[in-house]
Amino acid sequence: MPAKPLSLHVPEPGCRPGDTPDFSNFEIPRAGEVTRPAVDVDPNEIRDMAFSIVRVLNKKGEAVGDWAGALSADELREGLRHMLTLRVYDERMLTAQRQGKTSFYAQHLGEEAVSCAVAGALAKGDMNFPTYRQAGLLIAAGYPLETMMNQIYSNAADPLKGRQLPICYSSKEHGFFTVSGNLGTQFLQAVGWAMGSAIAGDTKIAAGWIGDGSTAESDFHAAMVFASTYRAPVMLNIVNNQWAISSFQGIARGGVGTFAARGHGFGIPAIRVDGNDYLATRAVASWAAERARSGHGPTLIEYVTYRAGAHSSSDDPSVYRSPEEAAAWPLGDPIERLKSHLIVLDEWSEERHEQAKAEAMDTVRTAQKAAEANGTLQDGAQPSPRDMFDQVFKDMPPHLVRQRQEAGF
Amino acid sequence: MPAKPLSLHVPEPGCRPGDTPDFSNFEIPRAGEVTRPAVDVDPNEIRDMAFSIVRVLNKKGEAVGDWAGALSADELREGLRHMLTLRVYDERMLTAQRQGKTSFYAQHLGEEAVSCAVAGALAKGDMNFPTYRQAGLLIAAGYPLETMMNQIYSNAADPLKGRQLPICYSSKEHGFFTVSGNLGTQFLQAVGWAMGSAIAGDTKIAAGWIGDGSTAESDFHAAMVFASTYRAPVMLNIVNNQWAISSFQGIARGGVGTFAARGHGFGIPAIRVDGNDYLATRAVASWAAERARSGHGPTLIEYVTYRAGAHSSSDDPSVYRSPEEAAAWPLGDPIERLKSHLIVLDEWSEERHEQAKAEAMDTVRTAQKAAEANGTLQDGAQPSPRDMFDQVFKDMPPHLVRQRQEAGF
Amino acid sequence: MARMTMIEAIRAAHDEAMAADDRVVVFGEDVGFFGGVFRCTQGLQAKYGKQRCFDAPINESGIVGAAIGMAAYGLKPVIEIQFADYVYPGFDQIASEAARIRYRSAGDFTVPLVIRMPAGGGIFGGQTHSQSPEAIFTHVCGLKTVIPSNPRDAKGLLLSAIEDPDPVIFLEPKRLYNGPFDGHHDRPVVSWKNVDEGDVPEDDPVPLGKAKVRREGADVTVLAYGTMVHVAQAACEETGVDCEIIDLRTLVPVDLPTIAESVKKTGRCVVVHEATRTGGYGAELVSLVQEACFYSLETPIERVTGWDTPYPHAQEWDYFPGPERLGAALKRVMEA
Amino acid sequence: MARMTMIEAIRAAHDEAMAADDRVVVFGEDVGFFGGVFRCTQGLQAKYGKQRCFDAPINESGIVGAAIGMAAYGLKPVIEIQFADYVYPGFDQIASEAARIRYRSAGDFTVPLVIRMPAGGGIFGGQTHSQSPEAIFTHVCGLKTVIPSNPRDAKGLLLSAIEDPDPVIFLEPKRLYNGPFDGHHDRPVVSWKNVDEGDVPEDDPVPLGKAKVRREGADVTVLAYGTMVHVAQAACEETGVDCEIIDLRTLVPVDLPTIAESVKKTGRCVVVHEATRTGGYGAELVSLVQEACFYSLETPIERVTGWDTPYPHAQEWDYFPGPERLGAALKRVMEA
Ligand SMILES: Cc1ncc(C[n+]2csc(CCOP(=O)(O)OP(=O)(O)O)c2C)c(N)n1
Ligand SMILES: Cc1ncc(C[n+]2csc(CCOP(=O)(O)OP(=O)(O)O)c2C)c(N)n1
Ligand SMILES: [Mg+2]
Ligand SMILES: [Mg+2]
Repeated sequence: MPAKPLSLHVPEPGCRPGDTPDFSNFEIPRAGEVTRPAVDVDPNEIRDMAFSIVRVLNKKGEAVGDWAGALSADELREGLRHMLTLRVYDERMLTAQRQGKTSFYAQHLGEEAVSCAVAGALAKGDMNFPTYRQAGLLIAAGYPLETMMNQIYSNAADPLKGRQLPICYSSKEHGFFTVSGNLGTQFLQAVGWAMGSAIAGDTKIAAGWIGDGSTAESDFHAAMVFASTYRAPVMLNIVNNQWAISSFQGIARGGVGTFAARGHGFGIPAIRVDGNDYLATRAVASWAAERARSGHGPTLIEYVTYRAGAHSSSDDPSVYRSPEEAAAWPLGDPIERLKSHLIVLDEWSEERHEQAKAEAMDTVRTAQKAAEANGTLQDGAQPSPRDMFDQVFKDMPPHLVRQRQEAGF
Repeated sequence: MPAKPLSLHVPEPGCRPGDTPDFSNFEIPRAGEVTRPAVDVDPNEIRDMAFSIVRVLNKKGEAVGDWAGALSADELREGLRHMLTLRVYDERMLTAQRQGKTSFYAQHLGEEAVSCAVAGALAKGDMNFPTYRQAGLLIAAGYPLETMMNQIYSNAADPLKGRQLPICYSSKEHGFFTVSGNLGTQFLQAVGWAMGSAIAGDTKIAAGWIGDGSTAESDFHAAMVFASTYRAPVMLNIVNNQWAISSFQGIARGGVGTFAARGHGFGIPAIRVDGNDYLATRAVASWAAERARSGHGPTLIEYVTYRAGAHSSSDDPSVYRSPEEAAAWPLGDPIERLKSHLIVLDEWSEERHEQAKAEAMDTVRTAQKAAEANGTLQDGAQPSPRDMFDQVFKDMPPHLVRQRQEAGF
Repeated sequence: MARMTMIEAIRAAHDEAMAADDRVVVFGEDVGFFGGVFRCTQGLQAKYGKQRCFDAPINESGIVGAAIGMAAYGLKPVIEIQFADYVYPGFDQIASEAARIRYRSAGDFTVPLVIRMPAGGGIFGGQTHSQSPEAIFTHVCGLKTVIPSNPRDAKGLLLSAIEDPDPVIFLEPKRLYNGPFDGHHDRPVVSWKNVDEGDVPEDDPVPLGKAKVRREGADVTVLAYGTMVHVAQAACEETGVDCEIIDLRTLVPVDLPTIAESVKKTGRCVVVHEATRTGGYGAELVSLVQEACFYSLETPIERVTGWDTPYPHAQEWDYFPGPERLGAALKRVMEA
Repeated sequence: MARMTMIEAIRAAHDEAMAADDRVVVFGEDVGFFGGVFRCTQGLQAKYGKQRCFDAPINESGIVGAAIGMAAYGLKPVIEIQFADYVYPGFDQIASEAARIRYRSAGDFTVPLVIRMPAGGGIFGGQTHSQSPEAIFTHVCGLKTVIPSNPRDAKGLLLSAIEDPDPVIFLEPKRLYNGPFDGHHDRPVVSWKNVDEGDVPEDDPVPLGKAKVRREGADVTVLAYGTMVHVAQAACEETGVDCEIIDLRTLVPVDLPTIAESVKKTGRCVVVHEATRTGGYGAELVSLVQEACFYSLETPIERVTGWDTPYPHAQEWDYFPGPERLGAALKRVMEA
C-alpha cells in the first residue's frame, strides 16, 4: 500500500476581509474564576493557569475574585488617566505623522491597559525592556510628554539627538531601556539585567516585553533558558494582541497550546491574563514582581488583548483582516471597562470621564505645542549633524574625527 | 522593611570528582508501565509521557508492556550486531586518533542504542540530520565502514575530499545529512526538509537530532516553532546523555521539567524513553515515524542515556565528573541489556555473543586495513590540495581560479 | 515589454519562476496573504496556493534554516527577510550552513536558495530600516551577492538568482522600489513608470557576475551599485567630470575584467556605497583595483560612503553619500 | 615578571581584573567548574565563587544578550565564546545591540563588555574550529576589535579591554595559546616558557589602538596581527628582505599613524591574514594604506591570506598563509 502523500499545513486566521468575525471558539472564563496562588507556589501546581485567563472585572463592571481588591479608587483613577492620556497621545502623534511632522508612529489602541497597569507593579529602580508598544510605561512613570514628543519629532530637544526612529524612547531614570526595533533581543537582555541585579545582591527586578509574533524569535528561547537556569528575578511579559503586522497569532503559536504554555517546558510559572482588564493585569504583574523580588525567579505572563489599530503608520490592516474584527473582540475596551468599574464603585461618572478626557487632551496639546517649538523632523530646530559622530564610542576614535572633518561638521 | 538581597542561582550537578555518584533522585518507572497511545492521540492527553520514561526491557531482560513485541529475533540480533560494531569501531578509531592517524574523534560509548535503534524506524529515502554522535545511523543503514574510516582519516579516498573534521560524515544515499559541527543548526534544517517533503506531496519524513546541552541553542526553538506551525513530518530527537562537555544537563534545562516537556508549549507530543533500551527506543521512534508519515506532524522524543566516555578525543572528563558515575548510571549498558534479552528469549548465548564480538572486530579491522591503504591524515595518499578550491560553488568563479593558480595547484 | 516599478519587476520574476518550476516556493514574514510589507510577493499566494507561498513565523534563523532544509530536499526556496537590518539572527544559518553545505559534503547536498531583502536608506527608517549589510556576505565564501539598480536588472538578476544552483543574497535598494533616486531628496519623487528605465522585457535573465557600464567616460571610473548608481549619474552630470560609471550588479563574483579595463583607461577611480566605510565592500574594490591597475592609477582611489556610525534618523541626509559628497570626491581626484 | 603561556596570561588578566573590581563577572560554555575547554578561566570559580564565574547554557546569542543586560545593569561581563566559529548565532546581539546601545540611547545606557573567543587555524580543527571572523566585526561601528600575538600583549590588552567603557571583541589566536608559531608546522613545537617573549610583567595594561613595530626595516612594511606576526618574522628572516613588521594588536580603532609612517618610509606594503581574502580586514588595510600613502607606494600592496574557501581539514597547510607564501610575496614586491 503506497503511503498517502503528505501536505503542508498552513494556519489561517478565522477571518479575512469580507468574512464575519467569529470569536465563539475563544474560551473566556468568568471573572473571578481563576484563583490567586501563593507567590511561592510550585509551578507544576498552576499549569492550568497557562490555559485559562485571569479576570477581575465582570460584565457588570464589578471586581470579583481573589485577584481583586488591591487598588484604591485613587489608584484606579490614576490608571484611567494614564490610559486616557496614552490614547490621546496616540491620536495626536498619529495625526502629526500624517501631517509630515515625523516619519513614523505606532499606536496602542485597545491595549492601553497592559503597559499602564504593569507600570504600577514595578518599583523605582526596576528596569523595563520594552518593545515599541509600551509607551504607557513612560506615561505612568511620569516621563514628561513633551520629552516623548521631542523624541517623536527628532527635534533639537530630543534626548536621543535625532538618532532613533520615533517611539524608540530611552530613559534609564524612568526604568525604560532604550528600545531597539529588533524584535526579541531585549526580552533576553531583561533576563541578563535581572541576573546582574542578582549577582550584585541588589533588590531590583527587570521586566522583559515581547509581542505574540515575536515569541517566535530565537531570543525568546534564549531568555527562557537563561531565566530558568539562573532563576533570574524577571517578569517576562508577552503582549498577545492577536496580530503581528498581517500575520495572525497562529503563525507564531502552532495549532495547539498558548503562548503562556511555553513556560512549562522550562519549569517557569505561566499565567494568562485579560490584558484589557486593568485590575487583572496589574494584579498578575504584582504577583510576578513579588515572586521575582522574593527570590522565586521568573514568571511568564501572557496578556490577552487586541491590536485595534493598524500595526503602524506604515500599515493598512484592511488588506488582511476584517474591519469589524476589533469591534467583535470579546474582551472589550480597557478604558471603557475601567471607567464602568469606577462608576459602579461610585467613584466616577460620565461627566468626570468627559472632563478627564478633556484634561488629557489639554495636557497632550500643551506638551505638543512646547515640543513643536523645539522643532519637528522637517521644520524648525534640528539636532546637529555634528552629533551624528558622537557616542559611537565613549571617546571619539581618530577615524571618526577624520570622518567628521571630511563631512565638514 | 528593606527587601532581602537577591542572589544568582547557579545549578550544580549532584556529583563532582571525589563525590560519590547518587542517582536516587532520578525517577525510573518500571518497564511496561507507560502505555502506548494511538498515533493520532491528542498531545494534551499524553502530557504525562514527557515526565515519565517509556521502558520495555525489565531487570530480568524480559520485554514487557504494550511497546514490546514488534521485533523478530533476527531483527534484535541485527540491532545487537550494529551496536557491537559501533562499539568496536569507536575503540579502533579512538586508538587511531591517539596514534596520530587522524586529528579528532568522538565516541558513542553507552549510547549506542539510540542511533542504532532509531535507524530501524526510518525508511529508505527518509533523511536524518544528525549530530557528530549518531554514527549508528550509518552503520545500521549499511554505509561501508571503510568509507566511514576514509572520512576519519581524510585520506585520498575520503568522499568528502579531506575537507571535513573527522566524524562529520555525509551520505544522502544513506539518509545521513552532512554533519555541521555547529550545534542546533541541523535540528531546524530537518524541519525544513520535512516541510519540503510535505510541500512536494512526497511521503518521506525527516529526523532531527540534538544533544541535551544543545537544546539551549536558539535553533532548537526555531525548529519547534516551524514544526508546530506547519505540522512538519519530522521526528525531533533529543539525545540526553546527561552531559555537554563539562556542563551537566541542568545548565541547559533549568531546575524543573524535562527536555521533552519543551514540546508542550508548542502542542507537540513529547515522549521520554529509556535510550539504553534498544526495544523501547526503536518502538518509540517507530511510533513517531508513523505519526509523521500519517500526517499527524512532529513528535519530540527525549532519549535518556548516559555519555559513558569522554566528550571527544580532546576531552578529559576526570577533571569535572566522578569516574564512578558511568558505572552508577541506573539504566545500564545498552549492549548488555539487549544481549540479556536475547538470551532470555533463548535466541542468543554467551558464546554467540563472544563470537559476534569477534566478528565485529574482524569486520572493523578489515575495513581499517583497507582504509589505511588509502592513506591517513599524516601518511600515505592524501586528497589533492587542488580539490580545496572545488565546490565552493558549482562552477568555479574567476577569483577562485585565480587563487588556485596563485596557490600553484 | 512592460513598464514596471522595481516592486512589480520583482513580483514578475517570482511569478515567472513559479510558473516555470514547481519547485520554486516563497515564504517569509507577511509574504503570504498580505504579499509582503513592500508588496513584492502580492498575488502569489492567490495564484500558486498556500503550499507555495506562505507566511513565516518571525524568526530569521528559522526562515533561513527551514529554507536550507527545503533546498536540500530538492526545492528552490526564495525567501524574504523583511528588512536587511533583520538578517543578523539568520547569519549563522547563512554563513555556517547555506554557504558551506556543497563544499563540506563534496556536492552530496546543495542549497539552491535565494535570500531577498530590502536594504539601504533614504526613507527615514533610522538605524533598523536603513542598513546595507552587503559586506558581511561578500566576505563569506560560498555566497553570491547581488544588488540591482533598476527594474529590468531586478527582474533579470532575480531570475538568474533563482536559476543558480547555489545560495544567492539578493539585496533590493528599497529607496529604488518605486522610482529612481539620485540623492536629491528635496526634489519631486519620480516613478519608474515615467522613465524609460522602467521598461522591463519579458524572459530576459541578466547573468550573475556581469557588471554593466552605465556611462562611458574618460576621466574617472566610478564603481557603484544599487541606489548609488543613480547618485553617481547625478554627480557626474552636476560636476561635468567625464565619469565612466560601472554598475556592478553582482558583488561576488565581481566582474573584475570590466572594472580593470575601465580603470586602466581612466587612471582614476572612486568607489561609492551607502554602508559604513570601515571594512565595507568598497575596501575590497579598492584592493582589487590597486592590485589590478596599480601602474595605471594617477591618484589615490577614493571611497565615498556612509559614515562609521549607525544610520541616524534625523540626520539621514547628512549620512547618505549623496551627489554632493560624491561630486566633491570626483573633483578631488581630478585635481589631485 | 613571570614567564607565562598565553593561556596563563589570559587567566592572569581575568584574575587581576576580578580581584580589582567586583563588577567583573565571567561566564560562557564550560568556563565555570571546568575552566573552559582551553582552560583560560581555570581557577576563577574556585577563587571568586559561582556568582562571578559560571557555566552558561549553549546559546551564543543568550550569552551575549545576557551579558548586554548585565553590562547595562552596571556589571562588567567578560564572556567566552568557545570558538570564534560559533559566534555567528550571537552576531545579532553584538552588531544590532551591544554596538549601538550607547549611540541610540545617547549615552543613557552603555555596554562595557568583553567578548573573548579563540580564533584561527593550525590545529587541524577543520572548518568549524579554525575561522578568523574579525572582518565581520571590524565593519560594525561601535565595536573595538583586538587580537594579541603574545602572552604579554594578551594580558595587557585584555586588561585594557575590560577597562574599556565599550564592547570589545577579543580574538585569541588559539595556535599561539601554548607557544609561538611561525607556520613551520613540521618543526618541533616551542613553548612560551622557553622563549623570552613569554615574559609577562605585572599590572601592565597595553593600550587599545596602538600598534607595535615588531621589527624595523627599510624594504617593505608587513601589516600583520595574531599568528601572522610570527609568520611574518619567519618569512622576513628566511627571505632576507628587510621588513618592517607591524603588529597591529588593535584592528579597530587602527593605529593609522604608525602604519602610514612606515609605508611612507619603505614604499612597499604586504598585508597578511589567515581569514578568507575577499572582504577580509586586509582589504581595509590596503584601502587605508593606498589612501594615506599613495604617492609613496612603489609597488602594489599585496594581500597574503587564507583562500576564499572554507578552512579545510586535510589541506590545512595548503590553506594556511605560511612563511613560504608570504616570502614569495615579499620577493615579488621587492622585484616589482
Ligand atoms: C528581527 C526583526 N524581524 C522583523 C522585524 C519587522 N517587524 C516589526 S514589527 C513586526 C511584527 C511584530 O509583531 P508582534 O511581536 O506581535 O508585536 P506587535 O506589533 O503586535 O505589538 C515585524 C515582523 C523586526 N522589527 N525585527
Ligand atoms: C554553536 C556551537 N557552540 C558551541 C560548540 C562547541 N561544542 C561542541 S560539542 C558541545 C557540547 C554539546 O553537548 P550536547 O548537546 O549535550 O551533545 P553531546 O556532546 O553530549 O552529544 C559544545 C559546547 C559548537 N560545536 N557549536
Ligand atoms: Mg502582536
Ligand atoms: Mg549531551
